[in-house]
Amino acid sequence: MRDEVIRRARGAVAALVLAGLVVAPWVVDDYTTAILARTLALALVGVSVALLTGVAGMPTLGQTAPYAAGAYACVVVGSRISDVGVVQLAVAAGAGAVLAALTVPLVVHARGVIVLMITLAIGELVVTILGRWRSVTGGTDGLAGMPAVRPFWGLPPLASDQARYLYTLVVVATLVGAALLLLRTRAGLLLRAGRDDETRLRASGHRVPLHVSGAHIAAGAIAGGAGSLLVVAQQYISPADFGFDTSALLLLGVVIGGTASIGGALVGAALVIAVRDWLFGVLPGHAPLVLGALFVATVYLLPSGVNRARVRLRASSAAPSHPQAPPARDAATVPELRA
Amino acid sequence: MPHTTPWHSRALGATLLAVVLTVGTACGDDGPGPSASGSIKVGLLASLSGTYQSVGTEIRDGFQLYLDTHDGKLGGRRVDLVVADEGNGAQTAVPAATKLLKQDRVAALTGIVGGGSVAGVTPLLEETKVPLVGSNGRPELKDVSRVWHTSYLSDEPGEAIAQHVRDTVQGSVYAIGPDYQGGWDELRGFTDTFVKIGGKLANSDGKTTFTPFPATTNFTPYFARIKASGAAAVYTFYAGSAAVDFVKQYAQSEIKDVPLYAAGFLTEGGVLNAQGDAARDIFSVLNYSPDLDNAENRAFVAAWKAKHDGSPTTYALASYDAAAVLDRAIGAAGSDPTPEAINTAIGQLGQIASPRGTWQFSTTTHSPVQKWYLRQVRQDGRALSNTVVGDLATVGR
Amino acid sequence: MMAVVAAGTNRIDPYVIPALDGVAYGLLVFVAASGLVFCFGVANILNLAHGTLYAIGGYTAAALLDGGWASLALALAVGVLAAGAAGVLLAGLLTPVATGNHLTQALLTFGVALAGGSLLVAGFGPDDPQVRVPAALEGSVVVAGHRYAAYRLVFIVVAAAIAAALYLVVRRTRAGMLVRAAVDDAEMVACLGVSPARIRAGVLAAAGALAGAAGVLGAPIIGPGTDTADTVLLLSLVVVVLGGLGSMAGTLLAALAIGEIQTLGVALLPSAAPFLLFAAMAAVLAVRARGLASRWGAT
Amino acid sequence: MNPLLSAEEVSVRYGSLTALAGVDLSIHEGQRHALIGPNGAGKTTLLDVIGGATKPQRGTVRFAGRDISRLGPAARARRGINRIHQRPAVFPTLTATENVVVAALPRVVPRRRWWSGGRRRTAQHRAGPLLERMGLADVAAVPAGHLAHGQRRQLEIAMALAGSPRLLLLDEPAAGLSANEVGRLVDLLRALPRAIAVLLVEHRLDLVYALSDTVTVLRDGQTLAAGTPDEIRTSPLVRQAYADGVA
Repeated sequence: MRDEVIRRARGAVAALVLAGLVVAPWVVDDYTTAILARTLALALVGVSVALLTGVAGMPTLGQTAPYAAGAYACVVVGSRISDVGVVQLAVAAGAGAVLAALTVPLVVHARGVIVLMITLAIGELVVTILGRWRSVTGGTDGLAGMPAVRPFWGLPPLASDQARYLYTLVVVATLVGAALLLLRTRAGLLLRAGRDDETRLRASGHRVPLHVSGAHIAAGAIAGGAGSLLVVAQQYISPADFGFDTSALLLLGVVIGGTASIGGALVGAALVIAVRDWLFGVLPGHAPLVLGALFVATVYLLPSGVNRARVRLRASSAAPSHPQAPPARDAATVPELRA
Repeated sequence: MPHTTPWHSRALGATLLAVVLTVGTACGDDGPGPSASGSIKVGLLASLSGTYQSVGTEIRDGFQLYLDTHDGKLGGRRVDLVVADEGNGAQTAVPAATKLLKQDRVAALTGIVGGGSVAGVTPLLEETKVPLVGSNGRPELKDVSRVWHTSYLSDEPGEAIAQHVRDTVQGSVYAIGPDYQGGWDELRGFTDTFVKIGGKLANSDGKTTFTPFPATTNFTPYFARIKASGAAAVYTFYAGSAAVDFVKQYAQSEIKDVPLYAAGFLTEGGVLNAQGDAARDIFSVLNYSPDLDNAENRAFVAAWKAKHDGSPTTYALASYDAAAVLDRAIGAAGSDPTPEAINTAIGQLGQIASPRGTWQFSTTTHSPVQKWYLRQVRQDGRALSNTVVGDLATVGR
Repeated sequence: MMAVVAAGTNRIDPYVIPALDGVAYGLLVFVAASGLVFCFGVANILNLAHGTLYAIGGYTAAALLDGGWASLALALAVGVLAAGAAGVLLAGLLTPVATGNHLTQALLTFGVALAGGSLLVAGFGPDDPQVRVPAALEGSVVVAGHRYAAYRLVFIVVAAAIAAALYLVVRRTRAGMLVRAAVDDAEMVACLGVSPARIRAGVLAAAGALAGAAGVLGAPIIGPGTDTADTVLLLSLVVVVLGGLGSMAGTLLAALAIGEIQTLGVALLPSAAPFLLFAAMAAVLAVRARGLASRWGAT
Repeated sequence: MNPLLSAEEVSVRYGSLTALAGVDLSIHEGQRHALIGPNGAGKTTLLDVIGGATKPQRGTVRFAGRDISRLGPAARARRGINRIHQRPAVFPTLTATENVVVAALPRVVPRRRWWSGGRRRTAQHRAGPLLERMGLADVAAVPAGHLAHGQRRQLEIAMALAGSPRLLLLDEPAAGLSANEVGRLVDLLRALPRAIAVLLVEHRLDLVYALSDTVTVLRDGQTLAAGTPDEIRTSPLVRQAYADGVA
């Protein structure tokens, strides 16, 4: 019964947060609205990181790569082909998925800290290419001056912070909802099983590399979609948006939120990004110090949340898990995924 | 028990988020432009943490120095200076600028170290109709109607020194620089002009060598290539840590006797201390040197030295001049200095007296038409300093 | 015929110095990364503050070196002690985090790295400080007809000596035996009655000391500055992972390979320079992971 | 009639250690076969070779008339070889039902169109009765990591059966179980559908005699003897081997 109560309470909190996010643009100032829109886009990348890190058991520092692919594809489409938001979103998600598919051979057999380093390399290589492919990307100075996006054929372009924010919110809510639905299907069940014990999953006759590739491509599509939202929210993109610090902060945000939970990852990533952006505004010169202290404090304040991030990075332990797995780990992830 | 953990952390997360939002909104929401009390809000965005912290600090201090020496007033109005941290680039600069422009509603924005950050802030300027008087990075921009710079265009230092190098160096010159927009522009300014006036590059394919940035900490392999090319001189542009590594390794390399010419940032400010003796004799081109002999500069340097160790840099000077530009523009904008009015007034300033000598804004690029100086690193008392050894071209479009 | 021969020597000649420098650079990366090998291989800790430990050594060198030999010895002692102490502090902070819980360790140590980096810059200023090597090593010497920095040449010898000493310690001493046992089977060492907290403190102190020593000795090569910690952390992570997560010999090979890629590789393929490091790493890791997978008999 | 499974001339070496030296084994459809021998005789290695976890240096494994030597464990499982591990291998964060569903999925033929979640639902239908048969109906919604050791063992058997096996590999299924649980296990295994062939590795001879039709004795990686349980029980060779090997 206790589970039931908690499930409802969590549902209520989620509904409350969503309601708060919907009314936010009429309550807060333009700055907060603009920052929220940008944060939502990054939090959506956090969701894709959680999908790989927590659900599929592949900690990643490379989701900035499909994120960047989506963003730049969106700009190209936006300035040359169509100003319709859903078109740009679809193209961006497609670009993210294609880039993820191209990198599948690199990551599909790797696990743990090896994935972390391979994805780091992929992210850095993509940023390097972006900085040098000036005819498309505008180089390290980035691209600005994209035409305003209209969400759908016949609708007016998004001209205010409120409008851009609401568009972002709708897209993020839709994509997160889709991800949650996906996790309730067979695919989600198999991903969780694979994270628990990949060898066992294989012994049952499942084609694990196929699942991993699928998850990687799906996460790439989500990150790509988030890229198109960044373009809308920020009206400017540059390789700096997709650098190592972004991917590191997203991974840490996801760790704070609980890697195995989509909702937690969304909140964690949003929180980390929002706090960082806010600190750079209000505490000039001391932002890294405070941010670092906050990370350390989080480990102490949120032990339960953080300790769910039980992705072991040592290659040797990527093999079968011990049957005497600690109960805390077992229980915590399960109710989360059904939220 | 374990079943309660997700609920705990989620609730805490939501609460924290709410706190952030509340604090975010609780801050003031005044209208743009001057407030009733006759004061005016100016936003300063500069790298106060991270890789470019030393440049960012100079920019903040240069602006503050102008305020301190002018009763804290610009254009007769008390200045409420709101400082925000640009961080390492656009990813942190854009949200910080959003705060200055949309929450603090500053009447004008100044500072900004990185060209990428300026590019990222430009759409916000267009949206909020606030002018930027930038004091450092200046990217390629389509529309400069609200963007002014007291610094320079990245290709101007090279353009200014090309003739001198052509006249002085007997032989070909090797061009090398960092692989990012700033490096490309700086080097292109030199090579284009140099080749146009008949100079010959020693680079094997006739193209500048670009080193990965900021990843390169070891320049030895490049020095081997320069040695092999038989160059009679080297022209380069680096700043910050890369400048320290480049100069120190150069002095220990097999090409240490090949004359080194550079855009002035190679030996400007704090990096010169770190380079030490390795920097001796390097020639550089810059729009400023603390030993320039004019009344404005003597006052500026004296005021600076009263507050800080060492001499002011071109970064501090540009920010000091940005304050001077705003001082005159706000004064000329009349009784209601709106951002629009300030922007219009900046365009009508004409000649500006400055520690670097008199300069003015170009009407097309909105950056200075100014004189450039040839400097050499020489002993000055106990320390090394950049000493002006000659005037170069006046450049600006 | 003569022309061909001449061209042949000329073709090799420009690469002598980069190849030599690759050794110096690789050995520096090895000494810097060796502490991280202990962290990961022995204590099973993913320490993202490792670069900061190096930076402590680097700033110590900048503050204490005055061009004399005595100051170098002093800087080495202080740098090793300071970075070692920082390692112990880090071990204390890590107490509540479960061993092997890498992502939480990453969160904590990343926080420490951010805050520690800010404190170092606040203490020593945002400008890169000057590092003065002993006067005798300041110049350059002639190697195979080329000038090469004297300090780097000596550094190669010293770093090679450190590497050899590390090898002997790990192979021949009781502590080294424990270390090797821990890499193979951490639970076994726990059974020997050594408390995990003490192992953790010991390992992080040793890692800090090594990083501190690398920071002091390497300051003239990778000098202290705002980005030093990140640079060193990244290079160390790369070589530790390439080296097989816990193997000293593997790490040494990986470090030398990275050193050569960063120097000789850049000299040979300048246009590919920005991609070399990460492309090589991704390729090697992916190929190796595939090899492991086929050994497991994956479908 | 061709055997369901035949392993021919299988040899496995780990470095200088020979685990299996040219072992032959064949099992017919529905046959209940036990593999016994002292520790280190190569029993588990032979299971690994048949299940696909270990690749032999020499020899071939044929299953249902096809050479499966080159296939991995997943492909073999899809062909009908399922295994119960020495330490029960279940997915700890998944509920008992989900565990069985995951195990059933590869062999489920969708009854409805894919977008209606047909495969998962079919698997779900299969899970309920299986859990009931294993006496796990009460804990169907409990994460497997919370189950007792014996329950996990039963769950793993349910998972193996969910995969519609034609050959079940059992690696010391009684290890770590109480006397009571062993009794239930024997009942469960004896009640398996007759069509399923079983290869059992077990130390406890009473279980071997209770569960198997035929027995192979391995020693030092070689076949020492083979026959019915009665023949093996009386074989002096086997008595000797056990006197040397196990207490």
